[in-house]
Amino acid sequence: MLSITRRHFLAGTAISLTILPKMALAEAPKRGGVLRMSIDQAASVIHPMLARVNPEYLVTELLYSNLTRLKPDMTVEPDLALSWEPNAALTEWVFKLRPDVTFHDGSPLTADDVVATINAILDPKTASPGRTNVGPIKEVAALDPLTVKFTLSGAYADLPVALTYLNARIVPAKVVTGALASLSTAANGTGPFKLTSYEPDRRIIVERNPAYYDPARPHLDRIELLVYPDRTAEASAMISGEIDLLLTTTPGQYERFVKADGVKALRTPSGQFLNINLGCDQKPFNDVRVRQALALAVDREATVGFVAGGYGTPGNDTPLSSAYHFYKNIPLKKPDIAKAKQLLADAGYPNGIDLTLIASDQPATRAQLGVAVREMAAAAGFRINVQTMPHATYLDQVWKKGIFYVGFYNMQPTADAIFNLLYTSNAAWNETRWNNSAFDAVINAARVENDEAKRSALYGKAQDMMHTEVPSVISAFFDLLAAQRSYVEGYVLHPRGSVFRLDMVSLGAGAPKRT
Amino acid sequence: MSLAWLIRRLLLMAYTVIVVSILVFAITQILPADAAQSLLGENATPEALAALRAKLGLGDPAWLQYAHWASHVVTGDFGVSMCTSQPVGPEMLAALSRSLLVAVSSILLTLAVAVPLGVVAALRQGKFTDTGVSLVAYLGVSLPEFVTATLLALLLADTLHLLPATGYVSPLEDFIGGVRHLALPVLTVSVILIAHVMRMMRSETLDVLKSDYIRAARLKGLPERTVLFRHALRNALLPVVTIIALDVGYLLGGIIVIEEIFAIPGIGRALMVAITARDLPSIQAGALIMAATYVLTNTLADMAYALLDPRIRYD
Amino acid sequence: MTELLTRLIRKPQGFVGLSLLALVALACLFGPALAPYAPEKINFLGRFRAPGWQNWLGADQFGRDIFSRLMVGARSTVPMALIATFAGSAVGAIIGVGSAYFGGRADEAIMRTNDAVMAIPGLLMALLLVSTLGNGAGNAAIAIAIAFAPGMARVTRSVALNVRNQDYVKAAIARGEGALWIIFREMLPNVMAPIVIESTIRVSFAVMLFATLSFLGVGAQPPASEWGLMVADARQYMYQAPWALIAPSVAIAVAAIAFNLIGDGLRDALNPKDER
Amino acid sequence: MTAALSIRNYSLDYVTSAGPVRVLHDISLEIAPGEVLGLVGESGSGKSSLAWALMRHLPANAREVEGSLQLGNVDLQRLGPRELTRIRGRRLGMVFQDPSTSLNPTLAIGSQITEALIRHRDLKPRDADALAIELLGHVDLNNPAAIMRRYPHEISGGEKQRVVIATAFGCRPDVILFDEPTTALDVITGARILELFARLRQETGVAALYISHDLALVTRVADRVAVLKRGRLVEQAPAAEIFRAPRHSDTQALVAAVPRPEHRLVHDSPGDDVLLTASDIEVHYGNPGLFRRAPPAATKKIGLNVRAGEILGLVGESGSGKSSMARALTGLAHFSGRISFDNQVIHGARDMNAAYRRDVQIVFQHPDSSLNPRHRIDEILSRPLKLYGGSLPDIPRLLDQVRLPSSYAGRWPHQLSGGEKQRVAIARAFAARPKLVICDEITAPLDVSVQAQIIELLLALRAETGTAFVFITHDLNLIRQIAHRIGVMRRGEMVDLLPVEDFDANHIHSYTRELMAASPVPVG
Repeated sequence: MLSITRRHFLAGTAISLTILPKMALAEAPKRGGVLRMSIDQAASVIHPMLARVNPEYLVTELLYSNLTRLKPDMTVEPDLALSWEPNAALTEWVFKLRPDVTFHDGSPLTADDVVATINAILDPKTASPGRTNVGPIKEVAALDPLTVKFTLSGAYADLPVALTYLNARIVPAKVVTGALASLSTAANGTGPFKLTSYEPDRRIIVERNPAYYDPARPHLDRIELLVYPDRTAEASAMISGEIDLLLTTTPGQYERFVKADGVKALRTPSGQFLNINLGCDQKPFNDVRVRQALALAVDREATVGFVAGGYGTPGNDTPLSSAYHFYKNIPLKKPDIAKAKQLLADAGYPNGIDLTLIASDQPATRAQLGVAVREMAAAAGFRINVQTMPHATYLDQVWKKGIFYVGFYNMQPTADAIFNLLYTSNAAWNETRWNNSAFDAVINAARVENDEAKRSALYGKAQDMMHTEVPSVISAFFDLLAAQRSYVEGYVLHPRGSVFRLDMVSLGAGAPKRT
Repeated sequence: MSLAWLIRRLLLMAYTVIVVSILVFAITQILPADAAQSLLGENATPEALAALRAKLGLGDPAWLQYAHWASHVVTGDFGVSMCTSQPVGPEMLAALSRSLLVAVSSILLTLAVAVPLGVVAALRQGKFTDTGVSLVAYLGVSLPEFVTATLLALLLADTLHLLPATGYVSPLEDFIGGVRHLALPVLTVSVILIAHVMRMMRSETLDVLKSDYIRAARLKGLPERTVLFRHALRNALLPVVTIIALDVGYLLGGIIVIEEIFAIPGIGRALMVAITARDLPSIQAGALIMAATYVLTNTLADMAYALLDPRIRYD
Repeated sequence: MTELLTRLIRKPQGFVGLSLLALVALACLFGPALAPYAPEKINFLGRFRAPGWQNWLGADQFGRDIFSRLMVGARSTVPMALIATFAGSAVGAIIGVGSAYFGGRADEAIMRTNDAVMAIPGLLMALLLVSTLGNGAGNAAIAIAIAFAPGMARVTRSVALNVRNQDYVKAAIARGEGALWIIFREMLPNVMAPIVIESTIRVSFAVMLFATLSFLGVGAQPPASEWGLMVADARQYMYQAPWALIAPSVAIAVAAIAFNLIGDGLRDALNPKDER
Repeated sequence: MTAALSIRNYSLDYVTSAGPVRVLHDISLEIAPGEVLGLVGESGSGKSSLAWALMRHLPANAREVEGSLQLGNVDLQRLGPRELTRIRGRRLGMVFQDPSTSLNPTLAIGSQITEALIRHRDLKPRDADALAIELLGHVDLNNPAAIMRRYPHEISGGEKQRVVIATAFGCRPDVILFDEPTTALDVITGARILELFARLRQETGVAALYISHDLALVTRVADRVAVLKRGRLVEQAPAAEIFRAPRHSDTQALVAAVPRPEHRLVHDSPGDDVLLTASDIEVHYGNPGLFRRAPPAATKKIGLNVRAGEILGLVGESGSGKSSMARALTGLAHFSGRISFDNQVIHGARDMNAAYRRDVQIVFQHPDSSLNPRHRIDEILSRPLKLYGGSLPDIPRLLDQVRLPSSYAGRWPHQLSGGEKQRVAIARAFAARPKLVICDEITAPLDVSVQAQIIELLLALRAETGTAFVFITHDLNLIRQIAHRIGVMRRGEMVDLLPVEDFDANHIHSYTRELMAASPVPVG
């Protein structure tokens, strides 16, 4: 029943792994050297299951491995798992593990470790962010020391992609049953690097893991992660050669890097976006005409200009950007103040409407979007007051409860992941409370649909519905901006925004000698 | 310098530290969002929040939390940070050492520059150098730290490439690198301190030169040089000691902005990060350590003052 | 009062200070009227426009006119700093004079606690308070006032102590005057001069502290056109639009210098020696 | 033979915002070698300006209009800064008024002497130390070697003045200027310093210009006396003559104002009923700190009583406890013991009801600080009137009572002279129609002539209202002119309490006799 193309596509095998090294690099990368990388805030949580911000994802990626890994084109490649097989109904998956892989303390990796890790992530008491993002897993069992069987609560085509989630890193079973919390300060994973020193506020040092399963990698001897809180000063440090690679930067500094010599500015479009969430269950946004009026008042290209500094792509009120696999190219919504005014009048607000838009103070782009939308929407009769607040207070009092506030999300691995995360009725973070059963039906259908063309038609329909009903206004997707010294080789700025692959990185000619 | 005075000073120090801890505890109690929420972030499920609050004892009444915490601190255990789950004491002490590094070098640079400039301005009162020096002093005192930091970084690091723009290197590991990285932050802090101390030194010198014993020394036929260096300078320097002690408070906690721009993981920034993350143990430990350091430096300043000025006798 | 002003004008510090203050006051009072554009009007084409005939002081990353924002922003920076300082000074003065008047153990207790509170630097105290009260210009002003009070209490107490030892206070006590009359009619008028001097100088610190709080993101919130916030925002685009950073910095410096100069000028003008 | 110091037709102006003010008019004076010339004048007469002119230490706004200043053959006015350091101290010495501020507080005494000796006697440090110790012994300081290492705050005012004198004489100058060297000292210590001056002068033959406001004192010290009045030289004469036969009217006024015990000003005798009795009064300052013991009591079990209309004198040196008694009687200081007044027993300030505070008033020593600088005169006077049931129209009457024009009501205290301010303070006290007024050294800071007017005013008010006085002073001659009974206090104890007429008897306390010897009647 399965078409050949489908099987080939899903059952990723080890073959692709061997192709990669030759095709990508001209001559073998130089081994050794010390890479100095700057991160924007302290990686205060290095427990793989509890990591929340990019610096923490970076550290845990260096120290641990997942079963599968995301490639820059958002497709999956084997990591600890060599191959995987779904059953016909896509409700059971069998993963074959890579043989003779060891943890940093030398103990071997077995299926029991994978089972213990997945169970810990699914356990509500661990409160791991990954709990709702690793797919609808009902039960996981070890068939033999190198084989793991996942039983799902429903058909799900994207399990291999879901298991690339940032918290789904495999930890030793004896730690899970023993002291899971010890991972907050000590690290024992299978990753390419081992933890040498951990001063969260200042510097984190990791060194090469000699027993890594792939003898060719990592190329670097040591990586130093330094905390640089101020973007402007960090950029000056990069230009003066103090640091080799930086995690992320702002448009303002990016333009400095473009002009500076010895520095290579990195940019890649991504699915990272800011959305203005409209509480569809409360006045005035329960009326679709008000939502459409607001959507028509926003000049999307202008928001890309103002908030992303021109480094981004306009959004069409759907969470999928062109970087997504099932992206449908709907013609961009043009601002139409007259129609917006008319819609508002029809909805019963002839002389405009007063609203408070809440924007937390992290990241600063939230408030900037608020300010931009406030000016644009004013012409259409929206009198918006932008109110900012500390991030912790925002999470406590506004997030998922407020009727009008700015959200901020990284790109998800799959279209299903982003829709299920935010916009379906039973979504983990159902911010808009849109609760549109027709939309849910389309997403669920797509989830279980094998046929590529049918699946892309379903996701297309889902995007059309959001485009017209506007549960939240998504006007801009951000390109990811970073920079590196020209002698750094092998670093790819991943659109997901939280995948780094520093094990591929090496130092070419001109790199400073650092002990 | 009798034992009674030392005991009294120790009691005073203890009292100050206790008041600071109660004050900080009271303020942090009424923080709108609690630590559990800020810790778990977006993924906090209600039951996970409840579990964490119970674990951290956020539910009990304020005074019980304080008593519990105080009993630990007495044994030197400042508790564990809610964010990094690392012991807070050593973390804050390490941060304090880095802040002290900046503070002490700034004070030395300030004394070396501000004292002579202040005296020269006083001696040439009203003339060109005096107005010039005073103008620079006014400018120094009137620019917020982050403006001075930005301008200096722009000039010395980005345009002239003399100094590294930011970043902290511990002088223990790489002395030259450490010093070069400290140069800009110390320079920025010193600009503000020099302006402050120079103005004070100038007015003190003017007062001393107007005093009777200086007139007596001159009318004894002593040359102006002797009058200035043997008699005037010593007495004019005395108040500077107390001013420097008071400035230590500013140097430890007030230069958060400089620690942010020059990426110095000092105690000021550590406290700020703790406050925004509602990390109670870190806030407590940081405030306590800073208060203790502040009172210690004031006591040292008083002792130094007593050495310089025989009139002060602590019985 | 006029006689005081003439004496202030005669002094060079006083003269320069007053003229700068006049400039700042002009911005505070007639700012919005003087502003050529609406401070928050964004203009996509005008982003990072250099100073020229369209935007006298250039435009920021949103294309907003910096001169207009400076003019309107004056109102939300300087008056806030003034209110915060004088509130803090008033509270501090009352504590100081009261403590000096009652003397003995009460004085000892009040001053020791006051010194303890001073162990926490002003900026940190402000940060702690703002994180409790919530971000925003109003809360920042309250936080600064509270952070200033202990310092002022200390200064006032030392001045009040030597006023307390004056014979006219002793005469009042001897003839049986009430404590309130002594504090408010006998002591306070003679303590006012140093308080005014000290608080005028502290206004310049308040202006800078206010700007620093905005820089750290806890003071005035976007899209307010408060000077400190303008500098904080402009810092990211320092290389494309340096004028966006320089203009508000100069404005803060002018305000701070004005109050510093007037403080020093007042110290000479109100100095009892030249009272004759 | 050339004069040691000669001043010819010297005039001096001070440039003020209200234009130049002539301070010295055409002064001509000469001091022969070894001669001591006294220069007497009240405050504002210009005597200090002349001293600063001679030492070439005039303020910036001084303008020397005409005349010359000659030290031997050296024209002082043409000396450059370098030459000045060769003249000051070496040939022209100076001793200052307040010893406590003329020594550097943070430098040992020894080094402040040797630095002058090394410079002017060209000695090596070791020899300078030896000479310094010898000089200190010569000025009767015991254990001079120890004093060399001590700091100024560790020795008394008298000892400090002896150090300054030793330094001045040690450099063997031709002329020494003495600027009121005993004014800041107690009577007895002052007398000792004058004896020392006489001895040293006799031994060294140095010439001296002795400046003072106290004519009686100068006549005992100087060979010749010159009287200065508002910048003009009024009279010059040998010391003996100037007092016995003053020719110029201003000098006569000065002589008349000098208090003499034999010229009694009060002739009546007080009533018998006792107004106030104080018994074993101990005044305590400061309370025991955390670890500090309470400082010792300022007065030890003092007892005294005041009869209606009586003038009780309290005399003694500073630190004798006389002011503490005044503060105790008016509730300004904590005290143990009992005060009975108007058949009411008082143990502390709390028991002093409004009636007591009305009947017992106090006038303080320093006129500048006894009036609130921020209140006008009428507001100052209106407070007691409001408190004790007077009425506002009384203010002109009060001002007239103290012989001040009623136009002063609208003035500020800083617009009045010292004497006028003291009169307002007295008017404030009498506004309550008190039964007893305590005067705490109210004439000490005033010039002799002003002092005489204030005493005359007090006696007139007493005659008019019958109030009793407790008059506290350090000037024995003054109190013996007006008091009925005098208490002599020393280090917190009442050594004597006897009627004024018994003062010449032989059973008086040795300290009282010493006090009388230290304030003798002027020569002639």
